[in-house]
Amino acid sequence: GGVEVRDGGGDGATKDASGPLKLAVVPKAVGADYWNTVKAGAECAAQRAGDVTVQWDGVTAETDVEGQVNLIQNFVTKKVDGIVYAATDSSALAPATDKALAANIPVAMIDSGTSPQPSNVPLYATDNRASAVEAAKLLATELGPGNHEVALVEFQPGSQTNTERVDGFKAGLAQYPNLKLVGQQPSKSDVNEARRVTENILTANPKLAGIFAANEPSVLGAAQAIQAAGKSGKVVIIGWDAAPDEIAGVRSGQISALVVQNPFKMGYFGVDKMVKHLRDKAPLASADTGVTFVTKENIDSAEIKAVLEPSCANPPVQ
Amino acid sequence: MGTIPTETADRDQHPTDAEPPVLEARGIVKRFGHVEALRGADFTVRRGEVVALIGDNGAGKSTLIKTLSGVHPPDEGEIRVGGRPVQFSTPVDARRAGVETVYQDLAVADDLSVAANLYLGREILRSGPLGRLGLLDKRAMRQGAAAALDELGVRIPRVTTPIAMLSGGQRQCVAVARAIIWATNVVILDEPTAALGVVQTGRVLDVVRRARDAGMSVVLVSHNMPQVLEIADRVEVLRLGRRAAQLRADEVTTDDLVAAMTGSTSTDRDER
Amino acid sequence: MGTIPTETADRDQHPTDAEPPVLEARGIVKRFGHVEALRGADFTVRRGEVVALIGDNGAGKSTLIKTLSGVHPPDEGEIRVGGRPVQFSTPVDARRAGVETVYQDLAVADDLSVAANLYLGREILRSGPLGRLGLLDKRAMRQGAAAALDELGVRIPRVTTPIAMLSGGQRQCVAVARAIIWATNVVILDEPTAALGVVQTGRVLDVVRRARDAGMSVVLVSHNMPQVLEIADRVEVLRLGRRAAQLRADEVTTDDLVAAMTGSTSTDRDER
Amino acid sequence: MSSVEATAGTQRGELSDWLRERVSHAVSEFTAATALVVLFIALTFASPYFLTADNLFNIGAQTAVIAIIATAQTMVIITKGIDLSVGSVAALAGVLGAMVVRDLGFSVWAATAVAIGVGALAGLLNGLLVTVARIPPFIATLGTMSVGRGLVFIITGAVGVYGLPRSFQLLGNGEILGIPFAVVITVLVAVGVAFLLSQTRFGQYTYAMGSNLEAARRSGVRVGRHLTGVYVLAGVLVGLGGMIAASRVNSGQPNYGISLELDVIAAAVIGGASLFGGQGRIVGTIIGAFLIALVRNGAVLLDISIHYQQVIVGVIIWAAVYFDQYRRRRLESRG
Amino acid sequence: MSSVEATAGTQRGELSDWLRERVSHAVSEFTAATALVVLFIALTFASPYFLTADNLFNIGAQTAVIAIIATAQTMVIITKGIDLSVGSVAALAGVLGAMVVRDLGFSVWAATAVAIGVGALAGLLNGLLVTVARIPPFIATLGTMSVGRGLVFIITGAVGVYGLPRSFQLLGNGEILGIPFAVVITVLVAVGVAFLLSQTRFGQYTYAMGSNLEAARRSGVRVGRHLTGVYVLAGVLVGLGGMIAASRVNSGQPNYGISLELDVIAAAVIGGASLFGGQGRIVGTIIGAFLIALVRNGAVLLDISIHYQQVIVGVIIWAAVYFDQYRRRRLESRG
Ligand SMILES: Nc1ncnc2c1ncn2[C@@H]1O[C@H](COP(=O)(O)OP(=O)(O)OP(=O)(O)O)[C@@H](O)[C@H]1O
Ligand SMILES: Nc1ncnc2c1ncn2[C@@H]1O[C@H](COP(=O)(O)OP(=O)(O)OP(=O)(O)O)[C@@H](O)[C@H]1O
Ligand SMILES: [Mg+2]
Ligand SMILES: [Mg+2]
Repeated sequence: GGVEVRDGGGDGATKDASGPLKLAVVPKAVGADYWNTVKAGAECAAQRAGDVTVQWDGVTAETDVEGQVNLIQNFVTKKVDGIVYAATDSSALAPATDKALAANIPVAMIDSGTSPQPSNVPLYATDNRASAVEAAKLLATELGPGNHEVALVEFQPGSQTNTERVDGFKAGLAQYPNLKLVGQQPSKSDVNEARRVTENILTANPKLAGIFAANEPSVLGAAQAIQAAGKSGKVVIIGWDAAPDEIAGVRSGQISALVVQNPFKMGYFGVDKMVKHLRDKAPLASADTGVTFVTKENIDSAEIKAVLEPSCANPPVQ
Repeated sequence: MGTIPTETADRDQHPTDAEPPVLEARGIVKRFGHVEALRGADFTVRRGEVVALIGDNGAGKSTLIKTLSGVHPPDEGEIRVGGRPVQFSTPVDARRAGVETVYQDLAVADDLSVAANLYLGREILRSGPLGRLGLLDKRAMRQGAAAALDELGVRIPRVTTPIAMLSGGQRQCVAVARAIIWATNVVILDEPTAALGVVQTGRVLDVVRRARDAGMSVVLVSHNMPQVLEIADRVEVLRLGRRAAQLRADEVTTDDLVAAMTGSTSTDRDER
Repeated sequence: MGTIPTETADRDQHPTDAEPPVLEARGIVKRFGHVEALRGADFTVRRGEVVALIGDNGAGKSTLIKTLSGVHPPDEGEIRVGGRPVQFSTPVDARRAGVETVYQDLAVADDLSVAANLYLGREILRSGPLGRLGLLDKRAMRQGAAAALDELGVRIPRVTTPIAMLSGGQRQCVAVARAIIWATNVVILDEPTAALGVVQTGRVLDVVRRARDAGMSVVLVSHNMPQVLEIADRVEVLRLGRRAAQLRADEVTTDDLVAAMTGSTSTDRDER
Repeated sequence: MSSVEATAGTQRGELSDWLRERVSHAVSEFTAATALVVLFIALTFASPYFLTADNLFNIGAQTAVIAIIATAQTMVIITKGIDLSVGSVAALAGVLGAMVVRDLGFSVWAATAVAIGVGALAGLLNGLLVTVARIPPFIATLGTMSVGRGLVFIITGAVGVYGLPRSFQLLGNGEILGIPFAVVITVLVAVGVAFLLSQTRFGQYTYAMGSNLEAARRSGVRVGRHLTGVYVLAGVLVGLGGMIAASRVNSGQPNYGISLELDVIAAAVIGGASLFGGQGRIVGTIIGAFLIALVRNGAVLLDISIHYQQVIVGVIIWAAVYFDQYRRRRLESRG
Repeated sequence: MSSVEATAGTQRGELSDWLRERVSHAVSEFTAATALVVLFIALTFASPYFLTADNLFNIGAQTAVIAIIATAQTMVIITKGIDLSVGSVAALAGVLGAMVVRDLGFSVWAATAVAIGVGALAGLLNGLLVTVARIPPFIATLGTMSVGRGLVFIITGAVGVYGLPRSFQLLGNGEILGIPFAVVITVLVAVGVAFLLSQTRFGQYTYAMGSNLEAARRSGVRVGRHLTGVYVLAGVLVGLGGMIAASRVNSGQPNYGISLELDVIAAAVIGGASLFGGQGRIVGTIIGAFLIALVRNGAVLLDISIHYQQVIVGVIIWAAVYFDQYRRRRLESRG
């Protein structure tokens, strides 16, 4: 009949763009330290390339998948020269990517890709699931032999990143029969909520030995709950992300380890490779931006410092 | 006192009447929790008469009327239409039996037009399949409303005006007109002239007379004794939720009515 | 007709009166958008008299009363209290001047108790610094309310009952009592007995008489002509937003009043 | 009665009656429509990308779901109710619609029927809570909102429903004669509901109940049944909207529609619906929905950040209602 | 007038008057209080960790912010209003309170004053929108909600405010004689507002305005000023609550309080406040807030997932209001 799904396929050929470039860079959501580091990376790359402006815009909640679809579409309408973005949902954003490509706007994904991921769209990211498996290993190592109770503070059930990290952590945990998952509660990415659920988990499980908190607000809230309960250092925290207060927590021993991605590099790569693609016709290819495990021991090493305190003078992008 | 009132206890007081009453309430009891608003109330309406229902504030007049029009199903007792017992469990049942009511707390929908209010619950639908889908024939309703109001001599601005824009007196006129238009048996008016000026009151009373002349029965609740004596054929007095007296209007004075309402006469047998 | 009514146009009609009127409206104009509810209305209340204000539905009675009590500031014209021009821009101003009003659309707060309603806007505060913080002396208000209602002979259940639990008649009694209690100069009653039974009506009229005997002036709006003639000393007639006549109650009949309201007599000079 | 009073409905008055009725309705929508036009023109000048077929189609498709659900909300608001559960119910419908396709191999049409059925059930629940249990609408639907969201998570295990066939995108991303299918559906829904409200007995009763429930009851309207019907119909539209939303993102999202209720209430209110019941029209609601969408679209085109968008939307809500109230007061006093 | 009628307020009646008044108020809270007690006992048996000083203090501290903001909401609801902006305003207050400490070196007390000032300003804005611009409260505060959230993000650049001194935690994590400071503040606020509402002229006017605004106006209440005052006082409490929330997590969170309005409205309504105005008491609201908190706490202790918690909270909202309505109807008809 007359009704059909709009085909997203395009030839992918890019226009000639030797002049000034305007790139849209879209995080999953605005409002976290992590994404601001991405932004810093993107702007650093734009500044180094010269004559490139970055339009930074995003939805306010990672759960607003449809909002992000609309946003990408509006950028396509605006005919930006390239779109660099992190998909809030791999499946949901695939058509949006297709539409951009169909309009001859090249796309680069950062942090989270789409499914399917077109071959001409690169992904600059770390593997959330694999890193979460590592986090479980770290927790097991930290706790040592013997039976231990552990808990998980997730952030937004139903969002894809959350699902990946939770799955990864549980898969990692499965390799350690001496660790028992006794509690799993969401923080809804709200520090107050994270603190509240952690307090209640601690009450319900006085023998709790370790917690994995899966993003920045979750880590901060969990650390505060543990501190308020007078159990700092007694309950091992493995966290994610590297907000200043998290780093301080590692230094003070409250937090045993942090899984730290390299958001600066994601933003930097996204813009840098996109500009090279547009100006020099360089093909776009995916790259793993790597993950670092920050502990009290390695926190002052130069390599970690570069990741934790990225600056455009010395970008951690090698 | 002009006459000794017929006693309430005498239920089968008109066994010889050829025609049964068009509307009759027998031993109605209505409780609101612990308040017994009606305690075995009787009430009779005959064909083509104007009956006034009077009583003190809180005597139960409005409650009785609401049981007669299906708003409050009674807890005990029975209602008869043309001699046959009926069950009025919703206002629709009463309307089906040809009983139309103007309530003391005017029940009109402010945001709807005069015409829509007149036809509320009885909309004219388009003929054919569209009508079966609920499609309104607005034009027919506008014209019908205008004609009906004209005929009744009720003066109202355009029938498309929302009721919210009318004055209190005009709203009252619309409510009365609405009841008169649809009634086939009995029109019940609960204090219809309380807020009306002398002229408007006269007009409502005219409408009442015309309805009676057309063969309908009218029940009028009023606190205005001269008005009651002027228009009613018969007066029924309610006190403390029971019938205290039945009186012929042309045989009593205002003082008799007041005495019957307040229970300061020998009719007062039902004091609790 | 008993007397030729004083004409409205004659503004300085009582230059010889020793005392100026306690409350007087001169040439009041009040517009609601394009509707001119008052078109230069005059109105006079003298000390210790009961004045009835009558007129057809929509004549502007309630609007006039609302300008006299500060609810609607007038667009033109002036209000005088004891001969001195005043500005009533809020109800508080009128109350300060000793003018208390019972509105047609009863203004009571359903969720508050009888006592709280009687004292609304005039709460008794505790003495001392607590009082300056707004602390209520509830006990004093309960007792004051009970005493005042007793004195007026108004029968009401406990003063702590929320108004929502009272019958319409009882609410009306509370509203009237409230006005009478606080008035020092003038009590204005806008159709206070419209919903009341004969007995309750009598009680309100008693209260009106007692207020007059205590030296207060009473303005009574009513559509009940016999009642007007029974209680009023003087009648002012409003038609189409203007004073149509001033009459002495003991010199006129109901028919005169109706004629003045409808404009079917020679007093009808203001027809537009 | 002092000034204007004519004998009712003379033939001569018919046309002017008709006009008056239209004009009085239109007041509610006038402000919103004006704002819409002004914004439209401003954006046309401000951005070369705005007035393009692609962009207008996009705006249409982006607004479709909001417009459909705002239409449902408007019906409920007219009855003096409110439906806070629209977001949860839309998510539930979308997720279940996606699940039956993925797990049971339903066609997209059958899945749409399932989504609509889910919406209808939720609407029935709301309706019964309001009419039978006599819980005020705000509370009844607040409960449904919470319960509905909980159910979505329980059913999905808090994981989005993925792996859908391409055909699932039909409703959300399909086109018909070059027009987004979602837009076509929205137009059909809006016209249908507008017709229902203005031309049928169902509509008449809806306004009557919102205006004076007791009057409607005493006039013989079966208010329980009818009010429940309004909630069910609203639920049907919410279910449809949820399905389109799922289709647009090609997956069932358990987090869909969080705080959607505020957006659609804002659209209805900007368009002239009154939370006090008895007033509101679909055309106004659609205008309101597009006004909000246009702000969002324009903000991206003009490089205004999301944060400023929120400020702007808030100010527009204030302004629309302020001017509407102001005009109403003036109109009323002109009587 | 047929049945009970006594001469008003005889001395003999004083005590029973007092009782009646108390009892009639208490009906609203009875259902909620019963549910609270039942839940409390059930949890005591179900979990050995429930009835411990630590856990009870935790619940107290966790509920403090909700309880304080629900108290503010109750005042507004009594006036027949509603305040949807509480979440945004609390976030704004907390963020600004944190910023003045971090960037300007304010003491925690001065920062609290700033947060309260921010809340008061937002309340003033709401009050003026309602009284001067005559925008209905739902819409006025919906706009403030949107604008407020936008401002929080603009001011913070959407990043949490970190790097605060330890003293910043005083309000949220401090203790006084072993009792959480936040709990002490909550008790003071609740007692203070309850006293204000029941014993002062301000309270009397608040109920009067919610009951019949026009009656209050004609009785000489300066309704514009007074209604604005209620919104300002509510704003003050919201600002305080936002500061405590920030203090509890030792940072200013721009995302704080999203959909907080629904939680606090639920608390007020469960505790017997009526959205139709004129009714509601603080003790009921506090009970409502703790009921919700207890459900959440108990769910974690019993390891019930968040999803079931949402279902349970929804059902409790329905049940509380259903039984309250039911009891009210019975009481009224016994009246
Ligand atoms: N819905 C109700 N719930 C509880 N009590 C009611 C209800 N309706 C009426 N009552 C009570 O029943 C009694 C009779 O009331 P009703 O309204 O029938 O009196 P009435 O004779 O019409 O008085 P009025 O002349 O004042 O209109 C009163 O005590 C009243 O308080
Ligand atoms: N607030 C208002 N807005 C617009 N018009 C009004 C308002 N109040 C009164 N009017 C109009 O002013 C005129 C006078 O009304 P008013 O209420 O003063 O009459 P009234 O003499 O008290 O009548 P009634 O005997 O019916 O109480 C009427 O035409 C009425 O519609
Ligand atoms: Mg009655
Ligand atoms: Mg009047």
